[in-house]
Amino acid sequence: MDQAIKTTPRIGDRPRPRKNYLNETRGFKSWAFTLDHKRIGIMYLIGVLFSFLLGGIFALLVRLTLLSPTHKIFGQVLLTAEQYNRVFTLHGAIMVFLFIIPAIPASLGNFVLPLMLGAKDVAFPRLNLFSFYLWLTGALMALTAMVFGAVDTGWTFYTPYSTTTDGPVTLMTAAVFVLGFSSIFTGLNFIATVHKLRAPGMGWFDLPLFIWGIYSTAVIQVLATPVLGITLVLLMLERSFGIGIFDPRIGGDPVLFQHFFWFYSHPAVYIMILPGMAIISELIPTFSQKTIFGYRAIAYSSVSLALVSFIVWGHHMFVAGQSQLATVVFSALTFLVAIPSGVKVFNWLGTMYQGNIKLDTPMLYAMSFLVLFAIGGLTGIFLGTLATDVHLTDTYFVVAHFHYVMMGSTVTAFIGGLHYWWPKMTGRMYSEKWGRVGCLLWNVGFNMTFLTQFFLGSKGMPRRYYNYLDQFQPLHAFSTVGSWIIGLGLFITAAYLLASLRKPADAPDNPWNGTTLEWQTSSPPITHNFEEQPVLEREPYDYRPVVAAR
Amino acid sequence: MSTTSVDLHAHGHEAEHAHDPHHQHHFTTMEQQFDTSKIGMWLFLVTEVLLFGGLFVGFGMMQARYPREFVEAHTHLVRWQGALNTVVLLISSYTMVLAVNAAKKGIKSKQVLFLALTIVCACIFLVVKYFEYSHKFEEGWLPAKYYSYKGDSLPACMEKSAGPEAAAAAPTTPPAPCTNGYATFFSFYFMMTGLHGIHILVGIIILTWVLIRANRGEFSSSYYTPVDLVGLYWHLVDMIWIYLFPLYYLIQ
Amino acid sequence: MEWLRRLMMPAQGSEFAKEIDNMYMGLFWLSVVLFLMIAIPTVYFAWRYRYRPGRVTPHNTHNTTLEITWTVLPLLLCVAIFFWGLKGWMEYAVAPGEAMEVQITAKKWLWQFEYPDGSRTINDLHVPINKPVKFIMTSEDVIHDFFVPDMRVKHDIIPGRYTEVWFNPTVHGQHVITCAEYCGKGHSDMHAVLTVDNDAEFAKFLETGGTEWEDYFNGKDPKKTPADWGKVQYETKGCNSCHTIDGSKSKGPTWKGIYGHMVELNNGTSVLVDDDYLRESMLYPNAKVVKGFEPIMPTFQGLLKENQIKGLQAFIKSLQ
Amino acid sequence: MSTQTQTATTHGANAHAKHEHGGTALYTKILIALLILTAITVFAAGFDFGQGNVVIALVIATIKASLVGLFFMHLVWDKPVNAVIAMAGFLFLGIFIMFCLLDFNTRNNFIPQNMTPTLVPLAPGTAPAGNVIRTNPAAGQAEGGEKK
Repeated sequence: MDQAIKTTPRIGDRPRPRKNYLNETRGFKSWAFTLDHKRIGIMYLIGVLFSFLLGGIFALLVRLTLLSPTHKIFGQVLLTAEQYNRVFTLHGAIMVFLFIIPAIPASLGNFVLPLMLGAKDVAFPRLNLFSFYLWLTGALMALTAMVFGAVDTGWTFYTPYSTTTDGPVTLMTAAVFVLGFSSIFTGLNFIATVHKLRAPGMGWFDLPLFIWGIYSTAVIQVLATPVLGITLVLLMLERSFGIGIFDPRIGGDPVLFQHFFWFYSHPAVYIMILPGMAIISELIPTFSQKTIFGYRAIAYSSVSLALVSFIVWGHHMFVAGQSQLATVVFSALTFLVAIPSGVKVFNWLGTMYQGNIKLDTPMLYAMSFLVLFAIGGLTGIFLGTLATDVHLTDTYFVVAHFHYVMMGSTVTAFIGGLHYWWPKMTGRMYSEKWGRVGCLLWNVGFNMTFLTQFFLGSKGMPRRYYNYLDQFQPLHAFSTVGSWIIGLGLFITAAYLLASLRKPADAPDNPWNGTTLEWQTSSPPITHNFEEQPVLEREPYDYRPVVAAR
Repeated sequence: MSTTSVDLHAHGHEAEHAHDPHHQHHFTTMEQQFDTSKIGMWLFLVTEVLLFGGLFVGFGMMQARYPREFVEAHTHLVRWQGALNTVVLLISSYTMVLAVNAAKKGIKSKQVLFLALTIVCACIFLVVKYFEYSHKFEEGWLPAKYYSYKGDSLPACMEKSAGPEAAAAAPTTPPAPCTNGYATFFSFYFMMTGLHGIHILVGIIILTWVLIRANRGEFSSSYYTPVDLVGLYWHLVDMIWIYLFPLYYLIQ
Repeated sequence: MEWLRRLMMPAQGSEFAKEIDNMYMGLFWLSVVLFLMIAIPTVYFAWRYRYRPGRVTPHNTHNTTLEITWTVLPLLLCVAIFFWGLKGWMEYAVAPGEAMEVQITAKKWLWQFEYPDGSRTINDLHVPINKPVKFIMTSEDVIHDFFVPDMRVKHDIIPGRYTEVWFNPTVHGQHVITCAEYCGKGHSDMHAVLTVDNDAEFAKFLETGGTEWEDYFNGKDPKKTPADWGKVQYETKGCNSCHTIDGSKSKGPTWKGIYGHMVELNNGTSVLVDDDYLRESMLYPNAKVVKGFEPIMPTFQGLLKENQIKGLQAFIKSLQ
Repeated sequence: MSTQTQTATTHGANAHAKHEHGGTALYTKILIALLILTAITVFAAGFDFGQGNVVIALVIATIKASLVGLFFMHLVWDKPVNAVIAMAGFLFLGIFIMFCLLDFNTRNNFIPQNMTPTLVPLAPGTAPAGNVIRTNPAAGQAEGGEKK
């Protein structure tokens, strides 16, 4: 570390300030009415982690149910078919709407984005707090719906099933509607912040790549989420009054619902993955101690992914009854997604090449991301290709594919980012040894659980199945065991992170020798982020020794 | 890449403008604050456009599905009422922009006058809407399953199926009276004009709030952000009506 | 590498399945190569350039040639894969003109198959081998999805609309049909069996008009008697457009109370209404026409299966 | 170097107020133009141009919306970023409409757009459980007719 400090000009391991954003004020009100983006970020973090826990419990239940075709655990039927349908719906809805979508932007993004920009706060602090409360309201509504029997529609709410089934579907869709607006306001806030609150000297191409990723995400949040809002309103009205747009019984078109839904929900996939990529773009240069390779290529690929994500939604509907022409067009456009994703991966590898790579926990997660995302991305080709998609769609192949992208990539990046910024957020270092154990278990468990499911899918096991043919039993059992290993890994991770909070603050201001602005303030940061307005003097990720730069 | 001198310059401004009571701490200058608010407002308007846009898409698709029913249902709307409301809203947009202009120049009396006129126009709009709606209610041109008008000319479903293959089958099928297309039209009519009406109502509320603040003399050439933003909102509401009017009242 | 294909894919039931498998395996190997191109450098770089205190890393910001290369090459690859997929898709999407048409009606949670001659089966699909079959599908409630893994075909079944899918089975024997679009409680039990028959078996299958009739003759269900089966034929084969069952007169004689009685014919003779007479009247309707009626009834030869005739006989017998 | 900081340094906080845009005269002209366009669109709707009516109405509406956007909403004079944001909204709405239409307008080629109420007599509950024998002869025949 000594040597590293000498090679970089801007490590401010100044004496720790007595007051920071955590202890400046105390009491419930000082948190409930805070306008500080860091506190709001922390509240979001607690919220999304709780949702992750809840969604994870449902996931384990789903896997446990599928352990054997008779669903019997110690002679008892664990879940009936109806309960199973509710549980996988809850797993999907909670993970998507309450966890992954807000996970990185609203929690880590909220905390880090203004710091990285050298700003005192986001553009609209009150709106920021408001979107947190919207999230909380949505979460509580979803929980209420759960208490009242939960819905069994799948997280996609496909009509006419969702307009005819029992259960508090209206309440659940209203919850998602509210969550959508929380997401919109967060995105809106970030766009305005990035446009207007950059530190002096920070041009667009001096932005850290994390910001580019979050900015692209925010663009999608603002442009796509309103359509989800109106879709859900139409669904609620269809269910309550029968307006005749989605339900064929009263003259509607169920495929139109799918268009509406995927116009949001495909871009939403990029709301989930882009922030993950954004974190990886921070981790790899920092832990390689080397400037990012192809800065502009990565920045442009984030934006182009955001834009392309709007014109490929039909690939969810190849066999769903949309026209042949639309299907072919959507397939062709879908392949466009592969290009910027590939560009990013190659650029990350280019960054690692000739680096000085320190295998700390965040970097291990970043490397896991590269491998898992490669699998997730490459299996996407099978699904984007028309002929093979016919066989693979709606099977476990799809389940495995999107878990590799959503969980293997986004959640891996999220955990990596959490470890990366943990010292900054809490002022504490966690146990590096246990960090590596957690990462190992995560990787082993994840691949056991989901690599198996590719085989299940290609063999013809449809998704959302409660009962299955006996021939699939060994693979299902293997997958279930994998899910427990994931659970164990996450449990260990949670344990050592929480344990670190009991220690006195010990984290240096810049434990990883990062170059972005958030490392220039103290750990944890003071309430207004910086003692004095930071000025960007060098481009980000510049690891040249100072002498060489001058 | 930049030099430090610019930054120092900016710092100087921060100190200089720290006095303005509306200046929030995380902005360096008032102009930065104003621009940021404006970007935020425009982004919000974009979400509004896409929110309404979803309904427009749904309307378009359903119109493609039930072309004849939709055209017939269109004739039940009263064209002059729509036209009158268009004119009223255009005028309200005009008074709104004059109010913003007055705020920018810091002329209090004009601000109050034009904001009040805008609110009056908005109220006229709602009154006309009230008469329109009550007529629809009387005739049974209601949305969705409440549609109870009996005078439609075609049994919708039958007509739709009269393709070459279905022609042979048609005589044996009892002509089921089916209001699908008509009810859907009025569902959309009420959803879209209703959502627009809600926006007008919200507009009246925030216009009143701005009017009160203007009357207190809070706005000056250095701070008139609320008037400007409410103006943007109001023009968007007008803009949406500009599309709703021909789509609903003129296609017959 | 056949074992690997077998490991990943179900049995091949058609030529189309073979094509899909080839493509799948092609993409699989391509993915393996690309995956190794990413995974090996990741691990290798982490080891080769592992942390050494004080090492100064080179300041390589970009390399335009390299970046253009790894943008353009994948793009070309993607274009190639797209067209490959398109080729298979066209085959999947366009059914040959001579294909036999089978109607599928899906419902929570069963499948009904209806053959060109009107025979119907539930959850039991029979198709002749080596002949293309086109399925015209609709649903009665929610969206279902007709998925035959062995044929590598799948298509959503949408209420209020017809969708189509086809395949040309080449492997004799039984295959699984499952529902692939979530449809509620019984979704995972919504299976059917596809039996690919040879020509003789299929002809026999059609001759008996499917398998549904068996339920009415095996006596297991008191609500399903041969007479009930006859009532179904009465309603679906068009008998009810000319014959009433309540005694009133229509274009043809009523069926009520005729069985076991003598009726007068238009040639002046009389005949006892028994099973033989009824069968004759269905197959050769103009042989003995009841007095007071025109000889307008068309022959039902070939339209009524033996079990259906039996059912109708029982039905008429029950109308006393 | 970010431009807005430079702007701030040169213009100062009240810079935006000093730009003289619009003015009552211009706004009045725009209002008159809008009213005339409204009259035209109502007038044009009186003629039957077939599909043309919709196109004409939408083109005029777009001209009116542009006038409102450009002048009443100050996009002409504003920072370009706001115009870009506004355009993005309409652009993506356009994408949404375009692809939905692409599907809807080409669907009939393959699937008969057949909306006969076969569902009505076949509503769940009318058929015995576990069996879908059609009890309504008319429906059965109708279905048979459509099939081929």
